[in-house]
Amino acid sequence: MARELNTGAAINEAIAIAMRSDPNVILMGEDVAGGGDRSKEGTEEMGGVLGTTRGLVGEFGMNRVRDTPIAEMGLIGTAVGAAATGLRPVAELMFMDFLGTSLDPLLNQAAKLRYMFGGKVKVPLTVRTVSGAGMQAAAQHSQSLYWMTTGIPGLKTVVPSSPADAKGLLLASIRDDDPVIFCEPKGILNQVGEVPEGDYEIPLGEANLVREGSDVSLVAFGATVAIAMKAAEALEGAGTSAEVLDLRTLSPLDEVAILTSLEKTGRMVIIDESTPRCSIARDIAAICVDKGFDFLNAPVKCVTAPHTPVPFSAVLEKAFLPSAQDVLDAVGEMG
Amino acid sequence: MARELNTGAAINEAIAIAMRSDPNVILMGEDVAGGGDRSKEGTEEMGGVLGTTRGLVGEFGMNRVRDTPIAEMGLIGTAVGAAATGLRPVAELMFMDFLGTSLDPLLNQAAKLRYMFGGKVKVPLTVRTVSGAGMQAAAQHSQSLYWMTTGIPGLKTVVPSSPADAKGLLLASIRDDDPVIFCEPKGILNQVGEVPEGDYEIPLGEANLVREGSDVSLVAFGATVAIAMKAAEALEGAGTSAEVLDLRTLSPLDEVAILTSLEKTGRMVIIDESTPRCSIARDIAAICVDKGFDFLNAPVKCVTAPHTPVPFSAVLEKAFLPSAQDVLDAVGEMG
Amino acid sequence: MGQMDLSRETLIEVYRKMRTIRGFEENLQNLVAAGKIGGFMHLYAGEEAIAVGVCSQLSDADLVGSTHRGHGHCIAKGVDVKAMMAELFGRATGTNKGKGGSMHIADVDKGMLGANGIVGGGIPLVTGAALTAQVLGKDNVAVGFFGDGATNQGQFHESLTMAANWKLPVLYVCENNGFGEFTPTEFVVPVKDIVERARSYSMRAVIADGMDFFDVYEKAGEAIELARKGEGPTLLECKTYRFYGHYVGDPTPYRNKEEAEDWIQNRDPLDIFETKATEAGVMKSDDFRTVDGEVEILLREAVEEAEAAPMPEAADVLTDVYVRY
Amino acid sequence: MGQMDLSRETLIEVYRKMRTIRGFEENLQNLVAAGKIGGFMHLYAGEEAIAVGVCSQLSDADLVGSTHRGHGHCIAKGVDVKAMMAELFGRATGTNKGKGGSMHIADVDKGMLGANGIVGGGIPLVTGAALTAQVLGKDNVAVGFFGDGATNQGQFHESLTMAANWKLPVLYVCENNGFGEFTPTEFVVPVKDIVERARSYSMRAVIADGMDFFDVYEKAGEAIELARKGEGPTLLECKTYRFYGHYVGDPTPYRNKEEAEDWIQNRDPLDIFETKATEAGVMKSDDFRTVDGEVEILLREAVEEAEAAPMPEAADVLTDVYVRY
Ligand SMILES: Cc1ncc(C[n+]2csc(CCOP(=O)(O)OP(=O)(O)O)c2C)c(N)n1
Ligand SMILES: Cc1ncc(C[n+]2csc(CCOP(=O)(O)OP(=O)(O)O)c2C)c(N)n1
Ligand SMILES: [Mg+2]
Ligand SMILES: [Mg+2]
Repeated sequence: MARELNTGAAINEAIAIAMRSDPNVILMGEDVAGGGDRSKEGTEEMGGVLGTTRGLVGEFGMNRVRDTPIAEMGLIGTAVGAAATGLRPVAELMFMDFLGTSLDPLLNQAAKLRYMFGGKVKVPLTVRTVSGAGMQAAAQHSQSLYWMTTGIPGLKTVVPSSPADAKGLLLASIRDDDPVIFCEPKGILNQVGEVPEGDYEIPLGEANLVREGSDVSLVAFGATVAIAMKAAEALEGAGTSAEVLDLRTLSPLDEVAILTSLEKTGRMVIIDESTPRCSIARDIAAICVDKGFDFLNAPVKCVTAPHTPVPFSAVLEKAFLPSAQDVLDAVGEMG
Repeated sequence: MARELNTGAAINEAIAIAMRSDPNVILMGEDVAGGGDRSKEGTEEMGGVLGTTRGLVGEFGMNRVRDTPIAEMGLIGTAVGAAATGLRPVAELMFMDFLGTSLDPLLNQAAKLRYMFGGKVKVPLTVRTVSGAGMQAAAQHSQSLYWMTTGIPGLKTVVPSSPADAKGLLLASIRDDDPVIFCEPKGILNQVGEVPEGDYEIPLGEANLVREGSDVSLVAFGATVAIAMKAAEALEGAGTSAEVLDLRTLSPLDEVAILTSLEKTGRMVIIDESTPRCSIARDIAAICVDKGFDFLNAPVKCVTAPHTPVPFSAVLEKAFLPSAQDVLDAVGEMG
Repeated sequence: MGQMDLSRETLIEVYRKMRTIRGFEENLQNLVAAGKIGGFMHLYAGEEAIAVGVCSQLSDADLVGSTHRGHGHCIAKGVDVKAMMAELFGRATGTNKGKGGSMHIADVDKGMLGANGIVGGGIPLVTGAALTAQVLGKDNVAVGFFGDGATNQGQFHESLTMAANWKLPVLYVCENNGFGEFTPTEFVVPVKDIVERARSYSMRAVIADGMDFFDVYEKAGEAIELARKGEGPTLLECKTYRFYGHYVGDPTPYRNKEEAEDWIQNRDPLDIFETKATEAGVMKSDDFRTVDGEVEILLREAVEEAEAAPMPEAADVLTDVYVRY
Repeated sequence: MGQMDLSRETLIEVYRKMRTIRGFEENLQNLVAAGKIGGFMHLYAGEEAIAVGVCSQLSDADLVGSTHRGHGHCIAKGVDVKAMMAELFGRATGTNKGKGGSMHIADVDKGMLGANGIVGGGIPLVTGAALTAQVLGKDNVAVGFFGDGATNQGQFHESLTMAANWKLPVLYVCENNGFGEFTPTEFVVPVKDIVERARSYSMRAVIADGMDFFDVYEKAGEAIELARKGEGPTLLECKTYRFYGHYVGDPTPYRNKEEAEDWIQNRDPLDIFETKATEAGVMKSDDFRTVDGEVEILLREAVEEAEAAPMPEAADVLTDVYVRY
């Protein structure tokens, strides 16, 4: 019987495999080893605030699994420096909202060193970070800021949608020679699914056609893939054949897959749990109205959260997040 | 004869007027007073690294014009706290690239306090910052990151295109009760133009139709307005009537003006000196292909910089920045 | 200040605040475990003497900035307990209309600038509040609470630098509870006492016993007075311990069981307060038990009323972003 | 270390480096004024003894991070002067193929991790370089140069905290030149000596006379040795002065004329070096004048060759962003 894991466990496994296969891979972040009694290395540790990295300090020791101070600028900046000088660090930014306290080393160093130095350095850094809403974690712990890292030339941004994808994409990210922001959406962290054993990579920059269809393309990524699938089923019931494309990587973006799907269906909805302005959803819609203009049979619709911070109350958070119903409404509006 | 000022002087005048008319307005930033001998208040000061705030400490004194340490997180965060408790600070972030070292108080505090507190506080903060390329200031001093602030719900973002607009928009920004990021594009800082005397505001959220036309809409803002005007003239020579819309404010965005122009011409080029992914240009193109679908007679074209950091060499920087020729090419490609 | 200069009435109110905080947190521990309240929840139990020791010397005009562990500061600053509970239940009647929750609970009318989900994020905010007071020539002060872990944040360093340069009327209160999440302070903070860090700003610094209301009261009082007189900021380090884990549900495998037991059994700030106030002959056992009963009723009502209160309307998600749209 | 333990050959090379830096900057002052070179340009003249005093004890495997005022560190670390000049002229033959310019000039093969346009931005980078050495068990060290103003940055505070916790093999060199842009250090840095700030990290700290090569050499040498031996980081404060303004074109109205004159006339690091090396009888006047002549020729050639070198192709704007596209 196929083995099932949740996304957190799949990520843990990917890190372990990467660390076993390359001594230059290290893990660093706040509580990634997990506090506790340092004399008993590897015991009793928590392994990150959500437990994702539990057990890794036991196998790899405190030289390669490092708890940092609560100092994101220093933590990420140090990881950038380490990446530029021979290590392949996996740095955990506990929540993506903490880009606020860690942006500079990503925006002004990691993303630019290679270019500024005329190609003479590489920064093989992976920043793992939890994104998204859905846990009532409110405005400062629920943002989907992958649009922000996607907008920065020199960074790559990956958002998996399932445990198996998380594992393969993370392995590819760690081994990529460019800085990668690897998002772990709250909406999929506890999702359980079949995860292949062993070492495998899913290439960055290639979208995954998770469902074929002919009438409308639903473009999704991360936690919105499940929403798209749910909407596609409902649409099928109503006689509309929906195709679902999982982007997997936001930068580099698989424009070919997007345009191929658009050519096939002529209609597109992009589902993105972030806020709308300068979002991935709008970025893709703009590509469609430029390069895919001749394919368009209807308005391109963006289903996103509203232009507001993320509210706390369950009622409000539900209203904030995009839903399958929102997708159906968007398809309906297309005429 | 009408009085002419450059943009820097117009901004200086706006700050002085705002400070005279409201004792709660203060100015703070690195070297905004300008170093020098504190015993001779108001003398010999430099007034900001580009001289924009020269002389203000002389009129308003060191209680209201404050040099801060080189500590953007503290400087902007303190300004947010001051704004939430009764002042109306004008904080200078020397270059917009320094969002890297100042994002948190903007992203997680200024933008969200009002919402998180259920509407019970306001943050009337203005952050003035120099954006854009064109001075060979290279990758860390040339970014046009207004897409980043536009993407954050709760912040407003303003980008003037002329000295007169800079003055009126800055006065409106300072008096606005929400946090405003006020960009001062390098490309217009030394531009000279007629500037009305006295106190006037240009409302936020309203675009300015700077040239009427019927065949194609050129949407621009900040330093790209001049590019659009140049392209419009060239197009006129070739028998194409171009309309030029200056957005003035990126958030809130004047969608009505954009869609009205698109309805009129059926064709649109958006000119944006930032990089393409998740840019203002693409944001607007997405709005067009959703709400303006029925008006579209051609692909919507985005003329932006490439997806790269900003290079140093003059040759490369020129290749990086959008030009009037790029606009003509885009119009040509539309067919 | 002699510790028993405080009147019986004052001490009763002090105890009421501490007891309310403790009871509030105990209720939450259960409500979260029962799945009635969602979100991330960090409890203040064990640290009551600090919030109350400091805030009992502040007026509504004095501004306080807090942390992710903010309920205690809110209650100590006089925020309505029922509205707080309603907030945690995500109700429209909450302090923040249900939009904030535990990590953003706030009431600016009471001078409470909010809990803060960003470690260190409240520090520049109170520095700014102090700047407002200084620019406008008012005599109110600002107080920033934060943990030992937060002192590693750049925002701490930059804010204290500014406050020192400008001699701002602000009190920085570090609640050193020995841990940042699961990591012991000594693994990540490279000084023995946090007060050492004040040297980087030539700032006045004092250590207080964070489990002893009277010690905190006295030392905070001096600092607040100096700040009001324009003598600049102080860093006050209060040694303390959190009685629960980092968040509700934290199994705390990382902490030494005996050490935890010792703090909880022998250094409970409520017990210490009761002993001292009783020994000084100012309060009697009955006084305490009366307050205990009153607080219990208040909190029971708070929970019942919160549960019965209306949820926000879904449409409210769109309001309160901007003042002017 | 006795200062004259260094051989004549070594001292000649030291002087050559210092003279090259000075000449390089004097050339730039003119070239920028003449409009031949664009961009923001910050000159290192006056601070030569620091870069050379430190870097002359480093190998190519030791990594250096620099600032916006980075030419001196590059030259001291052995970066090719002609390629540097070509870079400033924006040529394809430059160290960075014309993509970086003055604020990003770099040569990782020489262990130079780049000038840095972000004040404080280089500090975490070198901390990371030291982490690499420690994780891999290598004995190389990292050195971060930064100004007095940069010590107010959160990145300084956070990086030093990490280095202290982990005892990283790194030397932090603060070039205290009395100003951050136009603002005197004492207006914005709330400590008398920057070394005070090391207490916040329980870090070893030493003050050196930044105008005296021998003092810097000795104190940096000790710190580097300790770092190599695994004894952790040092903060070395070098008192210095910049002979030109903050940037080329800065009229420096903010600085005290007499004070500036005094530094420039009486405390020139090249003069001090010449006096000491001559008095010790190790070098002769001729040695100096010979080097002066050689450096002048080198720099003249550097400028000529840079002016003659090809510009990058416009298409190059698109390359070198990613390793894999
Ligand atoms: C900028 C930031 N980094 C990390 C976190 C995650 N986090 C929340 S509380 C906490 C520990 C804070 O420790 P301390 O400052 O000592 O406060 P305590 O919880 O002990 O009261 C951390 C790391 C956060 N909320 N914000
Ligand atoms: C993060 C950041 N803030 C501000 C600036 C603008 N700036 C460039 S150099 C400088 C002064 C730096 O002072 P100091 O660290 O003392 O170095 P010095 O110039 O004196 O060598 C400033 C404020 C910058 N480049 N980066
Ligand atoms: Mg703590
Ligand atoms: Mg300096």
